[in-house]
Amino acid sequence: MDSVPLFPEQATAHAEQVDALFFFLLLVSGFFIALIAGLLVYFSIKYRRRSDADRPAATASSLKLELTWFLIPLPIALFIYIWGAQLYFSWARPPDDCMEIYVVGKQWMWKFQHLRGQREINELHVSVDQPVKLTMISQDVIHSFFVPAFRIHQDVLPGRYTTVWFQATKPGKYHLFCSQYCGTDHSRMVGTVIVMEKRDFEIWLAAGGDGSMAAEGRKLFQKLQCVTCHSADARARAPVLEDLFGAAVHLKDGRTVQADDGYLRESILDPDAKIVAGFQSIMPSYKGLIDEEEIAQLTAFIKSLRPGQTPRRNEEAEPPLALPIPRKTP
Amino acid sequence: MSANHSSLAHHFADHEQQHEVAVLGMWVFLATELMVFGALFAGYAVYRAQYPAEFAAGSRALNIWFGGINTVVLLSSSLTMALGVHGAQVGRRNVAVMCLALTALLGTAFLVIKGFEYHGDYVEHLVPGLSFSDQDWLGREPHVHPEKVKLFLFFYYTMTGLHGVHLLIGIVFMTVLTILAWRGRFTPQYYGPIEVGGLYWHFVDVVWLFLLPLLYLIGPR
Amino acid sequence: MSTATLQPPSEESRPAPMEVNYLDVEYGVKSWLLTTDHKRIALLYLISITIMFFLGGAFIAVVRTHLLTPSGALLDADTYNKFFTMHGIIMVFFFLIPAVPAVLGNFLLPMMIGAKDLAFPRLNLLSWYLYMFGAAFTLWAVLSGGVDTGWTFYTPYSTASSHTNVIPAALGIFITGFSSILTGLNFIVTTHRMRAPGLTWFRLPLMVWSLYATSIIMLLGTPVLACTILLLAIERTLGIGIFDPALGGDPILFQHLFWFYSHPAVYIMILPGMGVISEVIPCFSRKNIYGYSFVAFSSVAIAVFGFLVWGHHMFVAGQSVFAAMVFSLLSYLVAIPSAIKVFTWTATLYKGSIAFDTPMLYAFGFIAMFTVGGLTGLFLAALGLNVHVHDTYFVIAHFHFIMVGGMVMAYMSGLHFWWPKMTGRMYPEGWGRLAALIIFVGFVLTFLPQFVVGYLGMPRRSHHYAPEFQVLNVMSTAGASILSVGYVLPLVYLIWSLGYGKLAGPNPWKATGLEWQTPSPPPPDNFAVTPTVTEAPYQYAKGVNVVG
Amino acid sequence: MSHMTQPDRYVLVFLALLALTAATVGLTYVDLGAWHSIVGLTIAAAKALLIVLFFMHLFRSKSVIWVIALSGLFWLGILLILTLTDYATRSWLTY
Repeated sequence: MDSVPLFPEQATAHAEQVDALFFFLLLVSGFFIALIAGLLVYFSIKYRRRSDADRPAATASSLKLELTWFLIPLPIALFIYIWGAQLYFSWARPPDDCMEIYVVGKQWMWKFQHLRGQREINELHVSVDQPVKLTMISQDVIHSFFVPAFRIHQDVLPGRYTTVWFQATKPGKYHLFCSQYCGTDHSRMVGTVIVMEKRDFEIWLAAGGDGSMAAEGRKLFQKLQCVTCHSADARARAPVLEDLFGAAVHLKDGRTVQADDGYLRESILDPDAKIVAGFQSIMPSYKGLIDEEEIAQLTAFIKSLRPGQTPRRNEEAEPPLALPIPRKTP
Repeated sequence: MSANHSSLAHHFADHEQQHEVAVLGMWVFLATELMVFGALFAGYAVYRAQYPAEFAAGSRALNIWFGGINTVVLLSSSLTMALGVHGAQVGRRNVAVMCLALTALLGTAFLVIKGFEYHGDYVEHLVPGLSFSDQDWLGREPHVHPEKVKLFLFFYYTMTGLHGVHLLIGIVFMTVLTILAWRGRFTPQYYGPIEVGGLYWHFVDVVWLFLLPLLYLIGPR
Repeated sequence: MSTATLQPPSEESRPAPMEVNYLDVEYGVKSWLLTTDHKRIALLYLISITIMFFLGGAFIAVVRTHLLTPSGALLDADTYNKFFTMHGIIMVFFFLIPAVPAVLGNFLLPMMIGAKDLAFPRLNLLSWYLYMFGAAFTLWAVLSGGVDTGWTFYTPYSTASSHTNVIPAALGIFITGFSSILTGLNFIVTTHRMRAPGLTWFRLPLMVWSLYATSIIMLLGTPVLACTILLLAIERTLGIGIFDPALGGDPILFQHLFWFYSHPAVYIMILPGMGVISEVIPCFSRKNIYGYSFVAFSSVAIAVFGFLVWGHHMFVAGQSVFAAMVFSLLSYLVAIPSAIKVFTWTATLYKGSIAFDTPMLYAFGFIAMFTVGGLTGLFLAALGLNVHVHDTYFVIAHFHFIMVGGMVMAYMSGLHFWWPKMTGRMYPEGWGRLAALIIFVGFVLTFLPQFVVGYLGMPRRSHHYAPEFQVLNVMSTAGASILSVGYVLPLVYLIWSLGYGKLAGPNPWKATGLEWQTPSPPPPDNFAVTPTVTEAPYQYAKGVNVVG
Repeated sequence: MSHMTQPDRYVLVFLALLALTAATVGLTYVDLGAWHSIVGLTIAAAKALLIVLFFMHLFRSKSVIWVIALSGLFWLGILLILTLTDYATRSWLTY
């Protein structure tokens, strides 16, 4: 990088749209700055004090003029607002055909998990022209996922998933920053987003990978003895998880919620928060027993579960490493 | 104009201006105070909406009778306060002194009762940070998440604690006023401090009136 | 219609010109530390905030030097983090918020409304002590190792992760908050009940209107911050609380409560500055302010609307999309009254008789910088665009244009404008103009590159940065060094003028406000005779004063 | 009430407050479902109003005092409503 860039690269269609608004605003501001500065200079020269005895007559204010400069900025402001809001929506709402990647931020690194199993730290490989949705969570304090070339930005919170999506249009390497101050090495919490050609990405994806996230999740599902209760047979003491993701879940207290990433995570860590109608509160909390990456693996597994795919209980399962202490039942 | 010039500060034109300034100042201050509690109310509202069951359960664990009796004590103190202001206004010194003293006393009674209540909570392991055990709580209400009950209890102690601090300041305020009134410092022309003290006292009372349903009465028992 | 008309008619009834002034009435340290005279308290504040300003400036001088190279060789990461935090805390809470209200406001409010003092003089002194007490806590936090949370104290970093002195720093802010509350209370009551006979609301100088609006924010915003800090301290010390997800809480709630105060606080900083400009522009263009009532009401409108927009600090923080849209819309509405003010000041110059004394130069600087700062605010309030520039140097540049380019310029303007009134001496005009010019150039060079580097994507609070950002950072640092010269210069010549400046006389600028109708420095009770007001302010055309 | 002396009026207000307190405590033993809190807070508001109007003399105060009292409430409303706007609408757009 020899030259000094004055403008960030545009590597998504969204970036171009954001820049369009940016340039429009530059135009509007340029106009008003020129207007005010021009008037200041003009008045300063034209009406400079020529004699200390000058007593210019008072000017009565004109209501028309006052209303004019009240009413002219208003529609301009509203226009900008609507434009900005529309961009915000397209930033906030990912398309349906997204490739999903799970992101864990921690002091001071970014960890990525691809559904196919690859894991990366501070480097994120994606394919060009492929919409990508990041489901992000922090293990400690608030971080912020910021890729200037994509014009996207999203705080990464502890305890709750946030998402952001992008569709890169240009292969290349782009800066990834943490922009929310997070402690000592905040400014070392940086990385690179590597956008590859589709074919190269497929090769990269196929290379690493010791099993997909869902497969890892399946192992956990058996290791943690989840299958003991969440079995798909007559002895099931807990809801069947097949085809659960995205479905509406009726709760004991009458509410209905959608089974999304956040719901699954909460149900693993805090099972009593939302008890499914027709079931008892018997599941222990797994808080402190599995980390965010493992939760994401379990979630990926549950997402992949189709009817008949729940592991059988008599399947050979490794003994759990650390069994959660079951809570006293009433 | 006034016989008692020492009670008029140099920068005021007359006693009426001085009195109005004092009253206005206190009202403005009370608007500020409202926002202090406002931050707590906002936090309370956010978490109560998120964890209704835990807040109801936490509320059930509190003793409504302590809350009820204390309300009566505080309301009585408000009555004596109002009568005290009136006494000072019409120049009945003895009434004013009696009522102010009684107000301070009732305020103290409130704090003593509150102290017993806190002690009871401590014994029953209801004080997060000092004495709280998840096991005890689960024995009490097994289906309610102790972590979130702690949130409720946190609001309970912060709100009543902040209210208690305000009351304590009020009691000191009243004690000083009682002594000054007893020494004959106030006249029907100059009783601004008593009126202002009264406004403060009533405000602290009003805050409690809202804490009662918010903390003790979330759901039926 | 000459200068003589500026002498009040009550001249005869006034004691001899050699009468005692507020500076000479008593001597000794005790007479200052126990004073209840609003003018003396204003000077106490002046000294304290000047010290804090240069302290905060020293921190950022080191930070900017550090940022000369991408790898940041000067400071290690922890020290760097502490330095920008201390810069933020000191500048925001101990300089920007109290500067104009506590120094100029304290000095001028009673004089502008023809009162002998503020409504609660002892409370006023207490505010200063609270300020000093808060400052002492903060300095203790600095000396015992510093604090590294950023001035925003975001949870859970500040409660669960930082190993620095969060509690003393937070307590310092908590205590200073009460200083701010008491000042606001004093101003509001004074404006309501202490006005001179005939001084109706629409005859008040615009400075008084903006101080009134500022006080509303101080009174109703600060307590929320105080309570939030209290909750933060409880959570950090006792490990129970409501902001940490590990405890069942929500960090976004902290941001809501924090910005509920800290966004309006921006208007605490800028509104009194607008008041200063509304006094200076009419005086140096010898015109009545254009559209008085619009300016007056826009101050109050800014104070009220300022409370409705805090969520625009949280567009990418994880708040709901709907709430973000509401906050963005409201943010655009608050831009309108600010725009009206800029138009109004410009229109006031029309057909005026414009002189270019130092206060006026700063006022021009203010209008220019505030316009840029305000317009870049439109960029930040635009939701989709905010997503890109959030937490970058673009934001830094924007709010420094408002705070430093706007508020500090207004403060300098006011300080020079009323310096003769406060001290009885003129500052050296040539040096004043030179310093104003240096500050203007240094400022623009410091912060204009930051817009560019921000849009490029340089995150704020960076200990080191990508190499391609270096050129712009070097420019910024070069500007900052010019700026620092510009700030030291007034310190030198203003102190010099105390002993050697030429005597000012009661009204060196031939201005119309009540404060100019009394000797400089003023007598302890401000006016020998309580003035009676019969006219609207800024009657420059008549060349007569407003004292009847 | 104009023929009453001021202290008589205070006692009357006090009795009304006691009655409302009894109602509040009694509320504990009735199941009103979702209305429980609303009724409880309404009673509290009624009591507060009695105290503010009569004990604090707002009833016969100048308009500026009314303005201050109401702006206190107004700002409290801003804080509560805009904060809750976020929490109440987080589920409106889920991804």
